[in-house]
Amino acid sequence: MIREFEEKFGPTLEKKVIAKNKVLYTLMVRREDFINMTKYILNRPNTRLFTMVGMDERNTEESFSVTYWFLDWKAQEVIGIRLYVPEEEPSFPSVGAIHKGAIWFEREVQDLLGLEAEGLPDPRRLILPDDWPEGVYPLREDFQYYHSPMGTRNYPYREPKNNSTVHPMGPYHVALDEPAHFRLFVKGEEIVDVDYRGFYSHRGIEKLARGRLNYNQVIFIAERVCGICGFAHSIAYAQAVEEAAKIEIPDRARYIRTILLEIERLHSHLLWIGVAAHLTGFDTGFMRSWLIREKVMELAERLTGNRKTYGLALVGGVRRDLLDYRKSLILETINKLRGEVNELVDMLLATKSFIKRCEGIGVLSKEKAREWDTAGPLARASGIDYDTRRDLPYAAYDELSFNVPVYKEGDVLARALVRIDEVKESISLLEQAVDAIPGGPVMAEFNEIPSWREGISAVEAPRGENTHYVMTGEINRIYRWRVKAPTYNNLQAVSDMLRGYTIGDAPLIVASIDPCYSCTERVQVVDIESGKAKVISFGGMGTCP
Amino acid sequence: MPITKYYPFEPEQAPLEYRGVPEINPHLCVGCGACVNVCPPDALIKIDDYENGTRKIVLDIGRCIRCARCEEVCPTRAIRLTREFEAASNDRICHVEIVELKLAKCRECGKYVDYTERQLQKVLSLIPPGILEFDRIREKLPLCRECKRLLTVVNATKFEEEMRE
Amino acid sequence: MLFALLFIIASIIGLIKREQVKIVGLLSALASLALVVEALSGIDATYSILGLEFAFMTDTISRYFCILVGISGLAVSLYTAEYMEPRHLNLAAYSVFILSMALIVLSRDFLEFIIFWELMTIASYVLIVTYYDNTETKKASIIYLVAMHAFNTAPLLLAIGAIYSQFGTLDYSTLQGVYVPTWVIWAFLLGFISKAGIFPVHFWLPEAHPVAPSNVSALLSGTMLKMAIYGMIRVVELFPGSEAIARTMVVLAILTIAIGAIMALVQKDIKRLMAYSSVDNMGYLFLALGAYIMLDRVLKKIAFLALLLHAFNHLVFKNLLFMLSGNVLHATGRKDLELRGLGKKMPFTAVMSVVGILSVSAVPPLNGFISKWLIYQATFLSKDPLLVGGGVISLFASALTLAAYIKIYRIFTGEPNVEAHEAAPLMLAGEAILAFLCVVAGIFPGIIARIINVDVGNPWLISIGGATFNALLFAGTLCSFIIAAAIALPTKKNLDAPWTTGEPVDEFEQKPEHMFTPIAKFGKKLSFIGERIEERFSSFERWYSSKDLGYLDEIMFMPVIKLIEGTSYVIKELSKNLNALLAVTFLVLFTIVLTMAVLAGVI
Amino acid sequence: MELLGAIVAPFLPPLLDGVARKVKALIQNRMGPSIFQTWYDIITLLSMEPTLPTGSLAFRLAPYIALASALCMAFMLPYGSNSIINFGGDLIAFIYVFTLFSAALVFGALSVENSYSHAGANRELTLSLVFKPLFTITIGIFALKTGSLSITQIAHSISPSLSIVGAYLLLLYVAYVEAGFIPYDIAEAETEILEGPLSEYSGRLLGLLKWALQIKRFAMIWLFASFVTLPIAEGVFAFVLQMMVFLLAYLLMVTYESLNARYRLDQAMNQGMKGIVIGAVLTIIAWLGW
Repeated sequence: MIREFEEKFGPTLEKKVIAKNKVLYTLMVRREDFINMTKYILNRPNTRLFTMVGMDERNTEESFSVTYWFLDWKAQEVIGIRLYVPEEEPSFPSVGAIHKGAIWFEREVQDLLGLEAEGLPDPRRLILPDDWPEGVYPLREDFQYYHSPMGTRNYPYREPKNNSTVHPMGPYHVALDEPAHFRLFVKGEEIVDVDYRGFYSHRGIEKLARGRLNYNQVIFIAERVCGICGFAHSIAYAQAVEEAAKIEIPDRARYIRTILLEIERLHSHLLWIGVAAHLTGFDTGFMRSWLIREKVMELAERLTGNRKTYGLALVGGVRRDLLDYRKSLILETINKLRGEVNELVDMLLATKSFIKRCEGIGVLSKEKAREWDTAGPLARASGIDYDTRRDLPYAAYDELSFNVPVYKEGDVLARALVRIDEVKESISLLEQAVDAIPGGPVMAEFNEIPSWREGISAVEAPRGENTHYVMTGEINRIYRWRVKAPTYNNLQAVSDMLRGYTIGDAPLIVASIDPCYSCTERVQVVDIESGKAKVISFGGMGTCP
Repeated sequence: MPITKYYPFEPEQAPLEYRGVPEINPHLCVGCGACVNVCPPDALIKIDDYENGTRKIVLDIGRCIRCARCEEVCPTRAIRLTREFEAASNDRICHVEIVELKLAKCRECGKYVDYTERQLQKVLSLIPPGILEFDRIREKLPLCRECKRLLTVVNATKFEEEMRE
Repeated sequence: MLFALLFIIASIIGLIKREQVKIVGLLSALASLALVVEALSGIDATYSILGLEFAFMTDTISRYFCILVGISGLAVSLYTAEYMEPRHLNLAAYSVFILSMALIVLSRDFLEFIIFWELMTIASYVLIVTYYDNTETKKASIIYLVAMHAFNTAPLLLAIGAIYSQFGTLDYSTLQGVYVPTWVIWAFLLGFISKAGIFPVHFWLPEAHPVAPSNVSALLSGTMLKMAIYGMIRVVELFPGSEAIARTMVVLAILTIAIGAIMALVQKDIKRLMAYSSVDNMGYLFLALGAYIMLDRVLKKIAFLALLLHAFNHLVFKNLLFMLSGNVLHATGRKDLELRGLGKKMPFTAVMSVVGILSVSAVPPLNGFISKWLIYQATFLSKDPLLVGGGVISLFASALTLAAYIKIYRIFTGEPNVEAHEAAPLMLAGEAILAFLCVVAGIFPGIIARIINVDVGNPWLISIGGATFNALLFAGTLCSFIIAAAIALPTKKNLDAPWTTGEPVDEFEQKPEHMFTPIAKFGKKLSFIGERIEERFSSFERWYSSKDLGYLDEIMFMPVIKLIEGTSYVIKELSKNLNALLAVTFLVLFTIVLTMAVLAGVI
Repeated sequence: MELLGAIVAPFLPPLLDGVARKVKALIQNRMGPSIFQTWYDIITLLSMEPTLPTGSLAFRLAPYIALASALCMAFMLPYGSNSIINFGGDLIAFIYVFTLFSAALVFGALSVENSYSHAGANRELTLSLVFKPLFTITIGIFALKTGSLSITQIAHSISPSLSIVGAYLLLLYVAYVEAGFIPYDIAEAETEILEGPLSEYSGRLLGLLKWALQIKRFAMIWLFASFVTLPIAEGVFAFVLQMMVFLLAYLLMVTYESLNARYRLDQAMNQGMKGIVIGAVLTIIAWLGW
């Protein structure tokens, strides 16, 4: 893909090679062909918008910059197009107008950096709280991370059209495990339209990382981005920094990382199967799947010292080694697990009423799935054959063999089947990894991490592809760290999936993308209903300097 | 057959490798502050009070994310993560643990220096005796920063004069 | 005959001074009161006017119906005193209308019967046309007039003419027990079911009632429909051999119940909903009448009591409901189901409409339950498949009625989205009488039973033929539980807004027309089949006329084509003014009716 | 015997629900709360002050009417050989008190401005539009075969035949559905519409409604149990047999409930329509004499 792109648009671009087949082009002049560049890339068969990073480079390049990263997963190549946006005239042509997947990226840049995307279909505020004053952009350099300005609260929701009424599946709802607001416009029980307002748990970790933390402290924040797939985020961050600083981590560390990633995938999928069963009222399925998940959590606890936040990864490798008795522990758990998972799956598929509730609802067609750039089990259930472990191999995945389940129907049942097959795949992956784990050190020696280097890396989290972009800065600090979780794309597709189905199915459809809202973040705790805003003052604990 | 337990009434023991609540052993802690630098959420704080010569290492379990980085970097293995996970209490004070150490006094000007006495002894015990200028290091260590600068300047000028003769 | 005098005086005043609404209203109320009092003590008088002999006498049935007319006349006239808008002749027509109904019931021979019957139809036409300015009323009144005369008066006249030609007299006493050719009974049946709005000829009712002013539509659906039942009872009493029409009547009644209930569910306008529910309740009455004819000994008495009790109950709660809809129309000028929060400004109307809704959907402590319970006794225990089927469908329909009327309750809840004011005291007085009757008839059904001197033990229970139901004990236990719980566990009033799961939401409700989608889908499926049949008819006709067969075509096929074209035209015509759904039900169910009638007839 | 029944009817159901929770817990290999847990919930709820989302009287009265009608249903049923309060009520009155219960629930739900409770009320009514006729068809069959509508008389004159067996099965199915077990608790689905009509109730009013729902569930299954035992037993022996049959049916239903997910509204309607067709066929068979 890079070769054809260069022939077509080569001369006007300044090229910079990031890593093997990862290239960044910066567009200085003739901004109009930026749009047909993106159109050219996106029209190719297996490409997707990887991530989009807005940066405030005023002190180094005297302007803002907006970088679109594209991935062709068949050719395993990554292309980045950077566009410099001068400070006095902060606007750039919107890709969102031609490719729906970019809308949220551009709304975020509009919120956090104040760069206005011309032609954006939905220019409303996405990330910032309702009462954040106009004109204050947190990601800019002149904004201090502990400021928390107050404004007046207003948020323009869409009005219900042709006498449909509003059925809010609001921030506090039994079926949503984290706060998000689906404003369902319904006629009786049938949903005719959806308006999403999210980002209730945005904690501004990118600004926090820029403001106060050094490399090894950021990894603990990265691990706490998501409640379930924390380790995938910390590995993605570690790999991005290692790529930027050209650090080679030892093989044993790569294997240990693979083992723990698969353990996390096991417990995340089993958790989802339990939640799906519970939402349809099938509590026996819920309890049985969490019973099996408990064994995986205990294994993780014995291996890493904590059920969920493993705290094992550091830039350059792993902090603790898997001693021999832990290896036998893994094998023993896996053998028990395989039998029980098969028994659970037979029970689930034999319960006709559960299957009837999952079949045929929340259908997402392949074109729409590709249009919204969905990833993970949601995309694979709609026929998109993309899995970061196989298509952009990292850690030890290129040395292990596994197949990627892909279904066509694209309904909730297909997503369940994809996740069940992936559980079985993870078990066999774990077995291979434990057998083939090489000896040697677990931590690479490296001295200073060079500044002004860029790294981008993706990890296949249970919900899809986590993409982390890192630009290293001076004095052991990060200059820019961009986290893109899979739910960021999958959540945009939910409004298409909900139309036409009843409010009884809505919780199950929303849960079917296995949303992890805290991966998508929000800064302030605001008591929205009564309008009072409780501000966490960072100095609140009294002991902070 | 049921695997759930009546937890609060039946006590529950966390596994061996569990990273529980950290605890500082006051006898071993030398007050070097390595843990303070490495702690991601600033749960460990160093408060120096040069008037009455004390250094406080304050551990706030409320802020601690139990990542065990402090345990790794502590030179004297003073801070360790226990297997205790029940950290709930109805008063915020029980979460805070303070280790107070006496700061060393500068031999020359008598002002308090920014390292503790224990730190001084630890460093001295660490330096192998066979090192060349062992006595000069021994002599230079217990001075405050200004006296050290003064001493180096004095030595430099002495050395200068000897050269000139 | 003091009441007749008072009515005539009222109508004369109405004629001369067009705007004296209060006087005419109060005078007719007084007249109806007089009617009730006289009926209780029995009327027996003969007059000769212009050479015609008029004899009026009350036997058990006509005395009961007289009281019914009196009660509804009293309540509605009080309501009219405040509500009626004097336009052209309608004031005079109002008192003539009640008078004619009373005289129909009192007349002793068919001649008087048909004279006052015609007078009633004319008076009701004049009343329906009060708001002649909007086109809807014009169309509805034409349909009403044409239907009444084509299907109702014509067959009656034919039948009465045949009786007169055969027996030379029209007096009830002489005609008692006479054997009459069966087609005469069929003619009577056709005449009365069209007046009562039974299935095949009910299309005028949901058109006429909503257009008429509320007090007139209360009288129309409450009392005028009862005249058809009275006529049918009179015919069944007089002429033996009415078993032939019994099965067909029951079949038509069952269809009416089903269609009335389903159609009431899908309506968007309060008065049309109530009109369809009147169709549904008339179905119950004819079902009871059919059961009365078909059954014998104990069950016959139960069916007879059920028939009369339900007539009384339907009259009371239907008048009440129409008057309440009049209150809403008067206060807000709108009668669609989009209204919200009237309960705050119109507390009395809200409470009384809850009573009305509970009694129309036959919820136990109130009167609707007693008569329906009797109907079920008659039908379920009859061991006759048709009647048991009728019982099951009518129970299904009562669930549908509850679902339909819940929508009317919705206009009294929630935040007010239209400004309204409570109705005038006189209007509320009229409604209060009926609401009180609803509750009393629910707890002490025995009183009403005694009027038609059917012995039911003491007043608070119904016990005939083995089945007993102690209404007072039931209502007593229910209220004692409620009061005990309320005292034991009282609740203080600390108000808070409903919880909208976190984000502020304004349109936070479910609109009534979106409710019950599965049933409405069933209705749409029905109309879809109808359209296909209709379109096949017309496509056949287009296909044929495209072929030009010349001479042979003239004599052989043209009549058949004309017939097919005619039927498809009629269906198209019918479906134009009724909505497609009804055309469908007419066509599809009519075929079923024929087969069932044949089947029932054979077995 | 009626005195015993008068104690059993209001106070046993919450205990039974505790047992049901214990059985479900064992199926899902977990310990499960104590069997008095439902009682503890109801007592704590009854002791708490409710907050009212609207001032409308219907909202505050609905729980009381619901509890009263549930108790009426329970007291109309025969314990041993005759019912506690014998106001001659028979199956028709039973159905209509049942309608009063759901009408009270629906009135309460509709009098508040909350689309969740409106959805619950709509579901409650739509379900009753399908399952109430099914109930009447079963009663029609019994009436056709035995010629009476009062429970005790029907029980005494039942002669075993094909349609009667069919009627018993239909009655069991209707009792299961109206008792609100999992595949059919669509009106109070907590994960979909936040407990439907109950979503705006709190404190004392919620406690009353929960209690009423339990009593209604008890009454429906007790009706089935009395139909099974009354033909073959009398007096004290009948009461004991009734209690045994009731407990057996209850436990069977609970185990079936824990093996199923909840139906959607239209799926439940299809099941209901199938039931009505079977009922019609059974009526014809019953009428033909078998």
